[in-house]
Amino acid sequence: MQDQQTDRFSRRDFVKYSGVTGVAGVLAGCTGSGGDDSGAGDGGSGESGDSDESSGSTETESAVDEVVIGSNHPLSGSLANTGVRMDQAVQLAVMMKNEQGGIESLGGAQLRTISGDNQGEQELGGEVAQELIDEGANVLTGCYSSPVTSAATRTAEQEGIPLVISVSVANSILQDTNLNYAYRPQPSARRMGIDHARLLPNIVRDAGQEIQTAGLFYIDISFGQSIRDTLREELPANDVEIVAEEAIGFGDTADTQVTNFRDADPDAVIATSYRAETIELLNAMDNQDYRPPILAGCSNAAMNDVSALEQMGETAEGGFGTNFALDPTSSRAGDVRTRFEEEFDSGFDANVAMTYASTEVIIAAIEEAGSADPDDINDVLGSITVEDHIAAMPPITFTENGENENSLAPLHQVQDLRDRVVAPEKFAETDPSL
Amino acid sequence: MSPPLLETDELVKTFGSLVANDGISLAVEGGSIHGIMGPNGSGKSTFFNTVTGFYSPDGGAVRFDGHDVSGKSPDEIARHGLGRTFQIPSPFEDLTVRENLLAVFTDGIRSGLRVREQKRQRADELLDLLEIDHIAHQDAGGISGGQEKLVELGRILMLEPACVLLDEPTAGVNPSLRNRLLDHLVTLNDRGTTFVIIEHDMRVIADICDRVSVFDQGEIIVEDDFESVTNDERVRSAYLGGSAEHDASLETLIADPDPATVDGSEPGGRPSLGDDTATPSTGGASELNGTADLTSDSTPGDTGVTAAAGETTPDRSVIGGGSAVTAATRPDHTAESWIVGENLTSGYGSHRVVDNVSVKSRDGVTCIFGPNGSGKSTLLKTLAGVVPTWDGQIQHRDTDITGNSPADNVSRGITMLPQDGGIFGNLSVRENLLLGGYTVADQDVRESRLTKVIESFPELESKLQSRGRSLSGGQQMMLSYGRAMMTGAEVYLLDEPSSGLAPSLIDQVFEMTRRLVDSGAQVLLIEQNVREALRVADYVYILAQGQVQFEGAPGDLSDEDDLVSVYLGID
Amino acid sequence: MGDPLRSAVERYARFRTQWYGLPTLLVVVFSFLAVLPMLRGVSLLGVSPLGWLSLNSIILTLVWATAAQAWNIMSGYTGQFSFGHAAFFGIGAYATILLTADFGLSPWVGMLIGSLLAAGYGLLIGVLTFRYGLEGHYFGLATLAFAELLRYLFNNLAVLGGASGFFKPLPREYASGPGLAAFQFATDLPYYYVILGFLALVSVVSLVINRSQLGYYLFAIRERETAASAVGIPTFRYKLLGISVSAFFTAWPGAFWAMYFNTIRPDTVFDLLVNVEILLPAIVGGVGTVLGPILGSLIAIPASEFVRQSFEIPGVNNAVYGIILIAIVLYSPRGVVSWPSRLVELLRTRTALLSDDVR
Amino acid sequence: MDWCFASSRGEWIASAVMAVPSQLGGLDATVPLSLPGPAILAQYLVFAVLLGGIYGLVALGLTMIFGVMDVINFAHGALMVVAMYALMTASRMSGVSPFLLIPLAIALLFILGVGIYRATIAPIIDAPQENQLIVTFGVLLILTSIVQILFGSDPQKLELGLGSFRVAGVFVPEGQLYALIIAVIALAATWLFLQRTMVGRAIRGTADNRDGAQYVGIDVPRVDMLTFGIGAALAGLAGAVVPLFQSITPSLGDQYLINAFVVVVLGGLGSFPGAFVGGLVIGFIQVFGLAFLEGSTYQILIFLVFILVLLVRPEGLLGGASDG
Repeated sequence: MQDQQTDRFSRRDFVKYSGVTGVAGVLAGCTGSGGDDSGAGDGGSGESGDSDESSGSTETESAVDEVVIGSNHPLSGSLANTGVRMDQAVQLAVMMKNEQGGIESLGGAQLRTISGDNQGEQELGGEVAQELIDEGANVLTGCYSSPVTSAATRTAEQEGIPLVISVSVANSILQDTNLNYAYRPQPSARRMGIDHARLLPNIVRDAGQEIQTAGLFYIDISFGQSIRDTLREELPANDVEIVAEEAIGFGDTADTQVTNFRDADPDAVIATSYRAETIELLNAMDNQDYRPPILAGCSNAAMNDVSALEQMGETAEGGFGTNFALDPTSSRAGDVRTRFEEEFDSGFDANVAMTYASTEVIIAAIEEAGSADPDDINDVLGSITVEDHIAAMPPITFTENGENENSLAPLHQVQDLRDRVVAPEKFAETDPSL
Repeated sequence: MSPPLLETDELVKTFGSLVANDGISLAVEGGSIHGIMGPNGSGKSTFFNTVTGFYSPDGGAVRFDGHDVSGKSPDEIARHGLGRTFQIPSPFEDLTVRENLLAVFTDGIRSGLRVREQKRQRADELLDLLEIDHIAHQDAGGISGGQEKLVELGRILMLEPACVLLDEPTAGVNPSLRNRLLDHLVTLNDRGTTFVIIEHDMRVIADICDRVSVFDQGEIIVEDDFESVTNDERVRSAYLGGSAEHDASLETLIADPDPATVDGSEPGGRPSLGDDTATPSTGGASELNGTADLTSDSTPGDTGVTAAAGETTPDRSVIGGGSAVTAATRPDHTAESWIVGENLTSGYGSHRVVDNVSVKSRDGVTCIFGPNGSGKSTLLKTLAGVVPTWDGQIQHRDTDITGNSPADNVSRGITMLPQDGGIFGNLSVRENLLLGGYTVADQDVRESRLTKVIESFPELESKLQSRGRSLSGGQQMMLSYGRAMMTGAEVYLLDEPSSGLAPSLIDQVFEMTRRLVDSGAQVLLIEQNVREALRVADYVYILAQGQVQFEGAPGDLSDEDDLVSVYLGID
Repeated sequence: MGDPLRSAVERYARFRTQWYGLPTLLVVVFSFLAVLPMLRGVSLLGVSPLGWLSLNSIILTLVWATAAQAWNIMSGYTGQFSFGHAAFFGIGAYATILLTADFGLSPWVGMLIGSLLAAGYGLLIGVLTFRYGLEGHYFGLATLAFAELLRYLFNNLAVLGGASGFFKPLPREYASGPGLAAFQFATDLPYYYVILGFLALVSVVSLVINRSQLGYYLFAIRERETAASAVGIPTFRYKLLGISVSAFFTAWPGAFWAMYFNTIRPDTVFDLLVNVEILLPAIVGGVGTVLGPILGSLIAIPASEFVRQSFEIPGVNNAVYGIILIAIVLYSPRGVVSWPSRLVELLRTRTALLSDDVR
Repeated sequence: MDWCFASSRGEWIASAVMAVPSQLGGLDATVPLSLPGPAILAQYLVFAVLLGGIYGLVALGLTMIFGVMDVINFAHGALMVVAMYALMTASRMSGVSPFLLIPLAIALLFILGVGIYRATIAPIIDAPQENQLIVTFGVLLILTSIVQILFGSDPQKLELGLGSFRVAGVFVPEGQLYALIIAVIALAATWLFLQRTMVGRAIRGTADNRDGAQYVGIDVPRVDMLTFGIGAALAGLAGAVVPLFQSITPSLGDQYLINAFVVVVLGGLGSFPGAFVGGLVIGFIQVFGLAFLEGSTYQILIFLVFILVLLVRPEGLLGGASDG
């Protein structure tokens, strides 16, 4: 792993400092994409590639020896903590595939990851995608923050390189557009809201308890608002009335919001926020000696992250969460988790799991295509059904607009400060305790 | 008789408790040149600012060309044809001289993007007329002070105003340029432009003004033609200082020491105030006691001076007494000069303000006279280290202090009192005084000095906890003196301490100055109140256009008319 | 060795003072920009010196150059330092995309309406702040507040898209397909020339103002407002004109941003940092000059890009960028445009010293 | 300024701008506006005071630098972040209670502040204000990046096991309470320092009249350096108390920075009591705005108040109390 990274950077540095565009990477990309429209957006790459014949010729001959996956995640900036681990998930999936002998249909061709840092900036989403393509990526994954992902889809579309979104919840990325090269295995914000509004009341009521009212706690940005909007529609449809809505901004404490919940006294408090704000919520609950009968998170990574759960402590215990998750019924999923924790010494949370699963989709598509050609891979992605993946969802298959037809956000519960899937039954690893 | 072109009716402008213009009624005939004279702080510039809309009047009205323009914005008034210039020239520095003229708003609201040909022609004509066409393409930020005045005049003429108010148009302008400027004014006046001119230079008033109004303390005290005005004693008192007797010649003022009050304090050694280690009870303190003695010795008339302004008789004896102290030391000009500036040149930006000037402090009071803009303040600031020295050398007790920071110089015992006093308005009086002793490391020394300063200025004692800016003008001046004394300096650089003060307070200022001398310090003093200043002066420099025009004992200026001619510029 | 350089520099200094100096330089700069996308591919001895510059990054360079150029018309020319131009940028972005998405208007019409709205908002800000005599830091903070106000307004109003903002509609929904009419293109190169066109237009406006009667009024206000009003310039009115014109054109790069990227949100177009990104090129290049914002942008953004690409540790680029920024401001407070004249000075003093030595 | 005049103008603006929030209220359909019980109201009050106190503390250093040197220090928030992480790291490594390490953070930040002043501000103290602003922005970039690289962007929490006091049904979180107490002590100490020591007086004198200061022998550049150092140290103090009640991230400083700007202007530039008054105003708007308005609408209110104060009383609520 370490070697691989050094190699990656040193080659890239050569690119930077010598000023030779793309060098070998570009050529790999050209051959890979059949050279049809790679030149469109980038007038320079061809010529400079030609001028560097030695590396060019070797790459051309060995093109099928290697398939390159470009990982476009925030490795710095405020989203870096998750972004770095997502990038590591891509690397792990590739590593494990290579250990198993590479791509069979390509005679054991090795996979290689190249990573780019989009810093969570919209301006860099397309930029980094382009760089990865220039460096030879045959297929892309990324990008976590929705505006960044959205910018990356544009570049992918222009360059004709498939992009399998690792994590990015905004509905509109795929739904309001007409993209041919973008796929999203994970449930969208809307899907997650729907699943949550259905699964949570069901499981509570099955256990003979009441859930008639709910309070929403959301981070007041796009992500929080879109889940909030879905829950506003879907919770009443499942006979749960929303009696309080509390927004939180970055860097705020949640004291007032918790007082408001105390005042409104809902049966459930559903939090849609990032890790820091969720920790603030539970901290404020502790401080005000308040714990709603049901505490839940919708698309809340903090409820799936061991270290966050440990920070939140007892108050989080018994809380529910809806998020894409690792399939607890699959032993392979457990292995991957262990391997990840060993390899990178960091937490394997839902975002990481989903990224891993997305990379599995990519690998399956390459395998099925038997080609490193982006268009071949893209054709396969359009019709693929990936059954063997580690996410807690049915086989992944894409609709016309690139959404996963069977995307699912299972419900899990925090038990002994670990997240355990409790619904739907197919993926449940344990019974809910209420 | 046609109505006046510009007319003010009981115009009042106040700033807080200060009444800057107290019911000014002035009428300016169309086609005339009207002069305004008056000492500093008499409300001349405020009057201009109120008339031209920069201040909104607190009472009264301004009529121009038959319209009431009071309360209108400056640009509206300018467009009405009532233009003005500023005392401190304010060219548009990043524009060229020609562009300065083109920036004038001539075409009304219709003025679009194109600079009209007519306007360019007019600008070129004016550049020609004012003989500044050779610098037309230079940035206005880099031209000389005199040229700035011309540019400013040209700029306002672009408006083709019916009337222009000129605020000290010749201050800081060299003689040849000044004469040209005056010629231009006359030419323009012949072509129909009315001028109102604030001017200190009597020659300007004499040469070109049809009528003269003299301001004093926010009121017009005299209005007449030049001859009558200059012969009016009220004007002389207002102008040269109110407390002198009308018929007292300079000789009497200078060489009439009253031996009775000489009390034997001998300045010469380093004063105790400057000596950080000296304890208050040792010999050095006797000099300060001398000050205290002087206060206690003074007859009841002393308080009369403070209270009753302009009462000449009791006042003279005390002032006379004061000058007597210094007069005793006067013959001894061979004594050491603690601060010596040699061939100093300095200025601001690219402006040379002080030009190769050599000055020395001497025992007693060394006065620096000169018209506005002659470089007096800049010279003191250069000595103090506030304005960097471009060329030349400053020495303090044989140590080269050229390039020292003001803070260094204060630590060495050189303190400057800026013209506005420089007090800290938001800090209490006590804190102001304590900060005066900022460079004194020993708290005890500081405290004992504080006690003495408060003794010297008993009026401040009840105000110790008040904010500096809540004090009256006179008290503020006391405070700045007191604060300066707290530094324990041996050289004081005083920049017009009496400016802006009521005449009743001016005596106090000289008394305070004298106390500094009594405590053994050498004082360099800039003064406008020439008569008053001469009473305390031991040596005199007269500056004009940044150069020393005269230097010598005050006795050498034996004839008042001589003095007036040099100082006020009448040939 | 110094002599040929010196005479060249002196010749340049003379050239700069001619009336055609600046327009000629602008033509040179724009010619360079016109061929820049191609230059990236040119290689010398197997090395292409500009190869690392991506099309995306030079598009962004021009976006910020255009915004800075517009900012400069107000803050550079009239001296009213705005720290809230993101307001106008965001209004341009939102109006364009919102009117296209919800009303099916052409984005060009949307951009125009957005520009007018921005000018109107600028006018409102100006009327309030100038009437109350705000200046310096206070004016800057007020403009910042007006920008932040919009950020939270858009974030909280569902009709304005809320925090999720808007997605760019597909070209076929309101036009025949991608192309100039749709303000959307299949590739990046046309986008580059659109924003280059914007920059050229705004620069011409800036140049015209700079050389015009209007420019003199604005400069006079900047140099000394009291003196400006003393020569009859209605300063209030012209400051309002300055802020409106500036706001109007700041909306353009905003509109471009909306059509270039797929999506806009309050926290992307009204962000605090957008305010900085708008004024930064002008400060780096030289406030109050026509060339400054362009040169500043051409230096600051590619420098940032170069730094980003060159460092292995994610995030170090921001630190290095900060250092570059500080260095430029510390050592060249009048911006990059002042370098030639500073070189002239330097050479002159050096020559003077040398000749002194000879004597 | 004439107060009647000011307030009548203020009303006019208020009526003009209030049109916007009333429309917002119209959209606020999901949460009916009913007045909560007294215990809840008291709880809001407590939070408003706690929050306001912390905002006041955060603004202290900013207002000082602003008041004395007329420099807007954009790096203020970043300096806070440096202190947060310094405190966290020192506490974790040494195992010493973070309360005892606060002086360390202050000292560190003082040194950092002096360094920043000498390297970046001193050379351009006479340059146009915007240049100083850009320079401090550069410092912000550098500091934030370094913290991010060293510590990552994961939120981190100092495990102190602090709970809350319960007084008559009202909860007072210990962390915030201690932060407030420290804030008040800091205010008092700084105030005493400025009022009672010669250096403090010199700083105030310089803020009051930079020219006057040099005439009494105050080394103005030195005072500037000291002021920047103390301003940074106060940022350090503010940063050091934040981990007592909140999880920290490298970008947390940015959130506090904007609020601090608002607080400084509300309270009056350079006014210490003003900083706390401004802080309380913002604290109240935020807490009660969150309680009664939808989403983050309260932010709009904050900026409206901010603009209003700028227009009718730019010297701030407590700044420049004029005698006229």
